[in-house]
Amino acid sequence: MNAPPDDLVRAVEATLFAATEPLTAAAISAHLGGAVVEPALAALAEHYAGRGIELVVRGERWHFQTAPDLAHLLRRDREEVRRLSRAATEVLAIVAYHEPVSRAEIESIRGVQTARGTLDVLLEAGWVRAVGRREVPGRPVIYATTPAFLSHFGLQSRRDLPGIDELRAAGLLDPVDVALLAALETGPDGTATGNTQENALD
Amino acid sequence: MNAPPDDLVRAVEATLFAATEPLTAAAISAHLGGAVVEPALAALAEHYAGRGIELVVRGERWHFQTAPDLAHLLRRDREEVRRLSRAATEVLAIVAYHEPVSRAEIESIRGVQTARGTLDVLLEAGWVRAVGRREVPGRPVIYATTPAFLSHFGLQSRRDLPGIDELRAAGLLDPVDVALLAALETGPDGTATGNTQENALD
Amino acid sequence: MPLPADSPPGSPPDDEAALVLSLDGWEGPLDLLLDLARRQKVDLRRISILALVDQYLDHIERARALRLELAADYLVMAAWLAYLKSGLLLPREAQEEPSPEELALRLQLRLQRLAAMREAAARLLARDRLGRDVFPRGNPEGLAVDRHQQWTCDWFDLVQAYGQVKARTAPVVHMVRDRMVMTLETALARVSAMLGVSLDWVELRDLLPDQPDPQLRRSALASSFVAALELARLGKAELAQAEPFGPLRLRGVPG
Repeated sequence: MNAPPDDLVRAVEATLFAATEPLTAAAISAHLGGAVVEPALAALAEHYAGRGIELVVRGERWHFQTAPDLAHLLRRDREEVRRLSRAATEVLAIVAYHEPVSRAEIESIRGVQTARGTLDVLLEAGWVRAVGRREVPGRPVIYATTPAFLSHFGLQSRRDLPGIDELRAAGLLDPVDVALLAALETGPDGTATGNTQENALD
Repeated sequence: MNAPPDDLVRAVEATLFAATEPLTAAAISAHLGGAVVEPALAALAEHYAGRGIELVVRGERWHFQTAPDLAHLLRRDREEVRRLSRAATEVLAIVAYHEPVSRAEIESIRGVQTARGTLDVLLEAGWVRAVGRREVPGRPVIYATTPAFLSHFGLQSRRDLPGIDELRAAGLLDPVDVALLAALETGPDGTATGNTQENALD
Repeated sequence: MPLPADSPPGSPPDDEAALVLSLDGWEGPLDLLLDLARRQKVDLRRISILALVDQYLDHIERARALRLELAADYLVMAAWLAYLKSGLLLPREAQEEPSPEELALRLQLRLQRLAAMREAAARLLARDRLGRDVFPRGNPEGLAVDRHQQWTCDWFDLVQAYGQVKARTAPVVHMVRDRMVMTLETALARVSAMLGVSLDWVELRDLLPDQPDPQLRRSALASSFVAALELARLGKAELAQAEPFGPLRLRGVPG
């Protein structure tokens, strides 16, 4: 449909295509036995204008590149929906009920060390963010939930989170612990559980 | 000078250009949001025909490469292509023309044991791979060629293997036992048996 | 490596130096046979097997005369070819299976197949090869796939996780509820006191306290039974039972 390119143009085209780095006109010329390559470069640049590939010169070095407006096509996004791990769910719950909390506080509530990545997942999900530092020795970073957290869980505010009594009434607690909790509740020194939770939500 | 390509053609062109390895039409389509890319591929192949770069399909995978007639300009100091031993070349040909084949079948054609390393060279080059086991006693591993083999040797498919049709028509791809039966059945007139006998007894 | 096709036309393999050289080049007896067959300058389908056998045996003889070390498979092939030759030449009374002609044909077919693959390999290598004759793009940008994790979790899991954390980490307190039981000591005292009152047989059931609580009744029965056994062992009481699972009666032994 268009006139076939002459041999020099073809040679320059192939040389630039196969090159591992941008080439100066002099380097291309040396490669092609000293031919005058500038007209061929101009012809190629014109030929490729508007195509998916273009021939550009940067600092006197020529190279092919994909057209800038197509850059988005060369990066493909893929969304992968993943369930939050058990550990991450616990940490998120602790942040939600106790915020703002430091990492050390989260660990003391969970009773286990929290892997670095667990908190990172929540930060990445956009449900938790750092909100400052606690003014205690070591000035630990403290974390709180975000508006994105509320909207993901369909909560108007953190006050919508059920208290521990409601959890039990709703049967949301592990059955094996029911007797234990009952015992604690009737225990002599008040209900530590209940207090913590109330304070946290105050 | 020529009509500007439409956006899909440009996108396919850029995708193939940026890809580090040959792509199937399906892979290109997946990259471009499921578009039907075959017409664009055909348009591109036609557009590039006769240029210094061409669009080729090898084993259903498409890629751009320099035009073969420009080899002398580009070869220069690029003799990095693997030099194959005679044994490796023969084994490769046998796998390609007879696939899938077991090691024992390769050896029966060559009349010699094949050193372990010979097959390893081909496996390492990515031209041959194990494709399963033959369901006969001993369950030998069987080998076949790969898409990389087709692209390296510039073959669209195994049907393009040089002379494969003639070899098949002449029965030269059949096992000796099969060929022997065929030759014995066709009797003395004009067959190998008759000739051999006559010549042998001259 | 000497290629068979390069041999001068019609050169008989009588040059000993060439022979020594060429023996290094063979990849095995079939390879040598194929080279010899090609020297016949005819289509492989029309080669003379007898001539081929003679040439091969001649080669082997010369190699032996030069005390070249020959791999065993060359000698095995030589023996087999000598047998084949005699089979082809000698008159036969009975038809052997397989016939020498069939063996010769088989050899010929094998040579054809090896030759075909050798030629195919050469044609394959002569193609425009990627990286030697044609080149892919030197510096492709590459296509990237950005993976985004979309995390999901629901209200139920969140709330349940919190409940379980609290339950798991609450201090563990173990409490045993007080249960109404009759201890063995109490039963012993009761039973022996009641046996001292009467010397007649009484049923164990009648000795039990009048108790509405079923748990306490069961406990009293068990303890009183053990108390009766203990008193019998000490010789302070006698036990009697008319039939299995019948009423257990007991009587005090005076003294």
